[in-house]
Amino acid sequence: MSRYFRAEIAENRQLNRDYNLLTFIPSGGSEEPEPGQFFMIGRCMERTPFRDLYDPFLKRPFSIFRITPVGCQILYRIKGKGTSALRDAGEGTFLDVIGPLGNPYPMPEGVDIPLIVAGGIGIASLMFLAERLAGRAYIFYGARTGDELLFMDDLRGYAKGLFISTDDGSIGKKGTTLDVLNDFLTRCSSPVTRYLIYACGPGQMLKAISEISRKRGITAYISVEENMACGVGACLGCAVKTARGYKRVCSEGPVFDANEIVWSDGYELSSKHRQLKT
Amino acid sequence: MSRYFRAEIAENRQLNRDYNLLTFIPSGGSEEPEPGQFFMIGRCMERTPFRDLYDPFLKRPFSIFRITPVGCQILYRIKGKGTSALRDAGEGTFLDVIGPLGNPYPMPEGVDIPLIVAGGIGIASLMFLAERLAGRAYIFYGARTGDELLFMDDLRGYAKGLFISTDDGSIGKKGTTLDVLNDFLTRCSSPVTRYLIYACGPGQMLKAISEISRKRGITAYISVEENMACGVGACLGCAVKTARGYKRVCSEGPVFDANEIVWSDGYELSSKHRQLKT
Amino acid sequence: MNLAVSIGSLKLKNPVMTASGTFGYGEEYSEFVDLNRLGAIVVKGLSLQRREGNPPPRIVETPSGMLNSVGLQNIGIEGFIKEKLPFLRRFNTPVIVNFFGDTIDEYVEAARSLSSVEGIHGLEMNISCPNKEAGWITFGTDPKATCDVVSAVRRVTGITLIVKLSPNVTDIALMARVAEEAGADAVSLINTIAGMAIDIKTRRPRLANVTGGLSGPAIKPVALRMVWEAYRAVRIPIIGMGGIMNSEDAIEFMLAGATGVAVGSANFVNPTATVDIINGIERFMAEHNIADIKELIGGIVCRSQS
Amino acid sequence: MNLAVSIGSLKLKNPVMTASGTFGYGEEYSEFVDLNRLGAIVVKGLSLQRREGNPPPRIVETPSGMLNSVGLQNIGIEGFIKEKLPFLRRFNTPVIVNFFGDTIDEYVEAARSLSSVEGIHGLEMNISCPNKEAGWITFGTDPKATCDVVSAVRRVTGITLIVKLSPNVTDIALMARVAEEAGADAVSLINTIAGMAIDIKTRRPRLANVTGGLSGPAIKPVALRMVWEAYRAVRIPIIGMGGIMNSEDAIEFMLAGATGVAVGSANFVNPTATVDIINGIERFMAEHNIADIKELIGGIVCRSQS
Ligand SMILES: Cc1cc2nc3c(=O)[nH]c(=O)nc-3n(C[C@H](O)[C@H](O)[C@H](O)COP(=O)(O)OP(=O)(O)OC[C@H]3O[C@@H](n4cnc5c(N)ncnc54)[C@H](O)[C@@H]3O)c2cc1C
Ligand SMILES: Cc1cc2nc3c(=O)[nH]c(=O)nc-3n(C[C@H](O)[C@H](O)[C@H](O)COP(=O)(O)OP(=O)(O)OC[C@H]3O[C@@H](n4cnc5c(N)ncnc54)[C@H](O)[C@@H]3O)c2cc1C
Ligand SMILES: Cc1cc2nc3c(=O)[nH]c(=O)nc-3n(C[C@H](O)[C@H](O)[C@H](O)COP(=O)(O)O)c2cc1C
Ligand SMILES: Cc1cc2nc3c(=O)[nH]c(=O)nc-3n(C[C@H](O)[C@H](O)[C@H](O)COP(=O)(O)O)c2cc1C
Ligand code: FES
Ligand code: FES
Repeated sequence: MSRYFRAEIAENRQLNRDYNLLTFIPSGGSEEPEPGQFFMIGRCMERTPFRDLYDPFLKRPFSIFRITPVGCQILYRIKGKGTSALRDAGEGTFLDVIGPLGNPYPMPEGVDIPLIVAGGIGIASLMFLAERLAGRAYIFYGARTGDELLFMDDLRGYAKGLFISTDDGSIGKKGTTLDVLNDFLTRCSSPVTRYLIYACGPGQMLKAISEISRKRGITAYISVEENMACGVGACLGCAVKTARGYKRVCSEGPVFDANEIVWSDGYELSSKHRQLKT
Repeated sequence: MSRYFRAEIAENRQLNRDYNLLTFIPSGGSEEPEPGQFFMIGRCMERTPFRDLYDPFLKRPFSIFRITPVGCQILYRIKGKGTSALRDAGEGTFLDVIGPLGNPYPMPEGVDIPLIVAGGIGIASLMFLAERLAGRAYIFYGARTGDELLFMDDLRGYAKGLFISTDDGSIGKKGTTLDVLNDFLTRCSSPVTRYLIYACGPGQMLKAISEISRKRGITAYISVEENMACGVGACLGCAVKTARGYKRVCSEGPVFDANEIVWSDGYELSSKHRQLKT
Repeated sequence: MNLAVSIGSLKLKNPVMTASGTFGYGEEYSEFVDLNRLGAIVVKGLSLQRREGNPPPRIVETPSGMLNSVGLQNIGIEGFIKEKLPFLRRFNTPVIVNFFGDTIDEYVEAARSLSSVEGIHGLEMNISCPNKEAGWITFGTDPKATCDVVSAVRRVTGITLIVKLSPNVTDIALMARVAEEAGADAVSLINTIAGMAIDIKTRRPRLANVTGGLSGPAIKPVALRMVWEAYRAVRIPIIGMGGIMNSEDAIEFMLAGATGVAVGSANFVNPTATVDIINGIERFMAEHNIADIKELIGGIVCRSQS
Repeated sequence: MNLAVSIGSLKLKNPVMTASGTFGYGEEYSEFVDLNRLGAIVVKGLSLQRREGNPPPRIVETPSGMLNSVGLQNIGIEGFIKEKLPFLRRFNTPVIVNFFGDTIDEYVEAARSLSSVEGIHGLEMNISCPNKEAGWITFGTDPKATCDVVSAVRRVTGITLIVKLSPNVTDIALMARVAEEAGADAVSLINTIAGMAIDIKTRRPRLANVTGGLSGPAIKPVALRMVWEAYRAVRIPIIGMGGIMNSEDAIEFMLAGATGVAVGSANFVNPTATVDIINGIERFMAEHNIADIKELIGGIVCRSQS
């Protein structure tokens, strides 16, 4: 069972303006992915319409969203040219896939009470975990507006408690998942309860999570993103700064303990690059 | 009525392993193409699946094959990555098209007896002419094997006389269109008959046509091919050597008097490029 | 909203011009583009005598780009002035003539004969075409030779003089500085990068000239880097080009330090690329309330935020 | 059918190797590729001390290519020998160590400490990485500096020494000749071409390091031209690379004069690219009844047929 395989698109369903749910069938099977792992997905270059076309060039990383009887699913947001091209790939189109890659979310121990915190597309990496932890986890899920909230019924089914929020208040509480999470932690904390946070979402949210984690002394696992070339640890392109130096998101991550990450705006430019003019 | 327009694919039918017939509908109409003219066709870059994808980069030149009530037709052979990608463009896909471009085949005068000579995909540029000259022209059409011969019924309908040949003899006379043409000219020439040749096909065939034209003193119009970038005379990339210096296939051509062309294998390398080694 | 920029003594209504050799003599695209909308029209490179150019094939497509070995075919300065210029005079868009020679004298000759012609508003010296004999390429790749030829031309022309730099050099900043010191009013970059392709079936080069010039989106990252390096080295305006396909690309070049941008191979793929880019820049400025396009020039943020 | 080629004293079972920095230390791809099938394994560039490398973002995609500013992050020579080499010793494929330094002494130091280690069969000197300080780049772009550093390293090592050339130079043929005269057993080219990209919304460079190295199919025409130029300038073998994605590309480089080829960014897009290319070359040789792959080297037909 190779981690590099050809897959056929079984379904590529548009969920709303920005999100698609893609189901692919690995020809010859693939390893069982664990929650938090990801695939590098690109067009099959041995067949038209993509034969020997090199733009877009690199594969794209996508988290395992869920496993269905049909195949593996990824939930993806249409962002740039790669995901735009992917959106237009119809049923039966072949993809070349590497994976599952990276480290899964560490499973909670018996005493832990898992808190799943998803911001926007962050749900793509956490749905599979929510399913695993069905009945055990409190789920905090937020988006900009209500119609960006997806799979609410499934989440309701999995969650011990479901806390929804939207920036515009169209559904759930008006505000961010962080507000809701903080309320919850303030209300429901006690010396005996041991929470464990799993979070995925925008960088700013993850940064805030790591502060919450530090302030409240709650362990938090976050899935971080960086541009990737190889996905297998070879190119050193996906470096993220941690307390122990640069780590590869694709290999040491994508899941990290929030406290390991050294946050920066990612633009610590070497002085030589300060501009001479202006 | 602009010569640069968006067009929608109405049909993209596979005729055999190597040939497709594509019908496109110019949005907002287009100028009426004349036999021998061509279009520069590329993917519409303002819309997915091709938004901002630059490989393949250039547009491709294709002769007008025919006009139907639905739209303009081109007959194309799957050659490399551009035509491969085009083959996979489905109904409703948008194309960006420049044209009609270049000079049409000069129409015969009353006394002329037109001889249409098509080798292989050469028929793509001559079918429209055959239709125009219905009932007047003798048509010589050849291919490597029988199943590469297309639109025989239509040709039979248009031709005053139809002469078919295949390299393997599977259909029609065994041999090349040139053999058949030479037979014909030898048999059916007289001081009074004035023939006029229209030819399109492989370079070697066109070269032979120009010899026939010179030897027998018959005017021959041939449609030649060169790699093109702009198609409109701006880049000077499509130069072909003629008695009057380099001419642009897209602007002074693609139809030339066979005697104008100075034939070479297209590799007159400047001495500076002779290799030092070996 | 002000899109006007200045290159030497030329006032352009917007920074978008055509890249020499990709827009013919203007006429070829006048059917698709309202030439009055362009910042400037830069015509195909001219020499004193007309040139035949290289044998075909002259064009080969490459991934996200193309190679050309047209070899500076042109109708000659006289032919241009007689046959092409009258048409261009009908538009109120500055005409910049790209020219070249095989010797300093030819450059000087050419510059002289172009400088006082009604309807020619600026000159662009091509010292960088990779399609010519080795002895020639040194103009654009040897600082001394560049200095000599630019100084000589500067002496005989008073109109705006743009020096077009070759990317096939070790230090583009140095070459830009040399051009500036030799009296150029502006530098334009980049010209095509020398490249080649081989047909493995015939074992022959895909271009009869064996090597050609690479252009298109493939070279954009290199062009952008060179513009940024040149911007930090000189005070004269820079005209940036190399793979500009849309307004985002054009803005990228301006942020890197370009005062003007030239659209080249994009014209082949989209004959209305130039006006599409002008419209796109206007939209961008409106969205981001940028009153004056000059705010963009060199606007890249390279200072550490931490 | 013979695919074997020689680079210096190294006998390779086939000409296909990995490009430094794109195949990690071999281990990363051993799950996808039978390392025994490779002509040689070239590992990520090493320095005496481990390096942290540049801040993220380090990777940005470009049309038909990519920019990287990894900045030579590596675990150091000692770390490599301890942690990575034992694994590589298990395969009967030559291991070529790519290395670099900031000073001639560091280069010499490094070469010395790598030359007599069991399991290290060859050295590739990277004098051409565009991601380092200006003072450093001159090694690969200044003939004198190249001559000095290569000569110094040559003096201390007896094993096969490959000098990896920078494409960011005016005259690649000259640099190849300099490396040859300084005692290199072979030259490899090209390294990445310096480039950059800007995010017009944030106005920030897309790479934290601002500039990075361009690789992939976008640069193939330039790489092929440089290999051809180098081939006509030197007698030592050339290892060609730059945008090789499939066996056709690899054969193109050999026809241009390459004795060996290295597969770089292609590994990212297709983890089995190296073996796919070896298989493709075998198919090609069979189809065209080529008994010995050496027939392909420099086999481009540039003579006039008329
Ligand atoms: C481990 C991991 C898991 C991910 N899982 C998902 C998922 O399940 N669903 C989903 O919608 N998105 C996910 N992403 C983000 C997704 O990879 C990017 O949105 C996508 O690559 C954008 O490609 P594009 O061509 O549309 O955008 P473009 O902006 O055109 O891409 C240009 C280049 O930048 C890279 N890039 C752009 N944005 C990102 C990003 N946020 N992270 C990494 N690389 C990026 C692309 O891969 C490409 O190389 C994940 C990212 C990582 C690192
Ligand atoms: C005026 C004219 C009319 C034509 N009409 C037709 C037609 O009606 N039907 C048809 O099937 N073909 C026609 N051709 C040939 C057609 O343009 C090429 O087969 C096509 O461009 C190949 O593209 P590709 O990407 O599939 O092949 P590739 O080999 O991948 O193309 C690579 C590059 O070479 C160019 N190229 C390759 N072969 C040719 C060629 N023979 N002529 C010109 N450029 C070429 C391509 O345009 C592209 O720029 C015509 C050519 C010309 C010049
Ligand atoms: C077909 C063609 C012909 C060119 N002719 C010239 C020329 O005559 N003089 C010149 O200075 N540059 C010439 N160039 C270079 C362009 O002006 C431009 O510098 C280069 O193509 C990079 O821009 P682009 O990537 O947008 O095409 C030519 C380019 C092409 C593609
Ligand atoms: C991510 C990355 C890291 C690289 N690291 C090195 C390196 O450490 N040393 C080196 O000499 N070249 C390095 N290179 C250059 C490659 O070895 C190769 O020369 C270049 O990428 C061109 O080949 P390609 O287009 O096939 O990738 C690196 C390239 C990439 C893309
Ligand atoms: S993506 Fe290459 S090391 Fe992580
Ligand atoms: S294709 Fe550009 S001039 Fe003919």
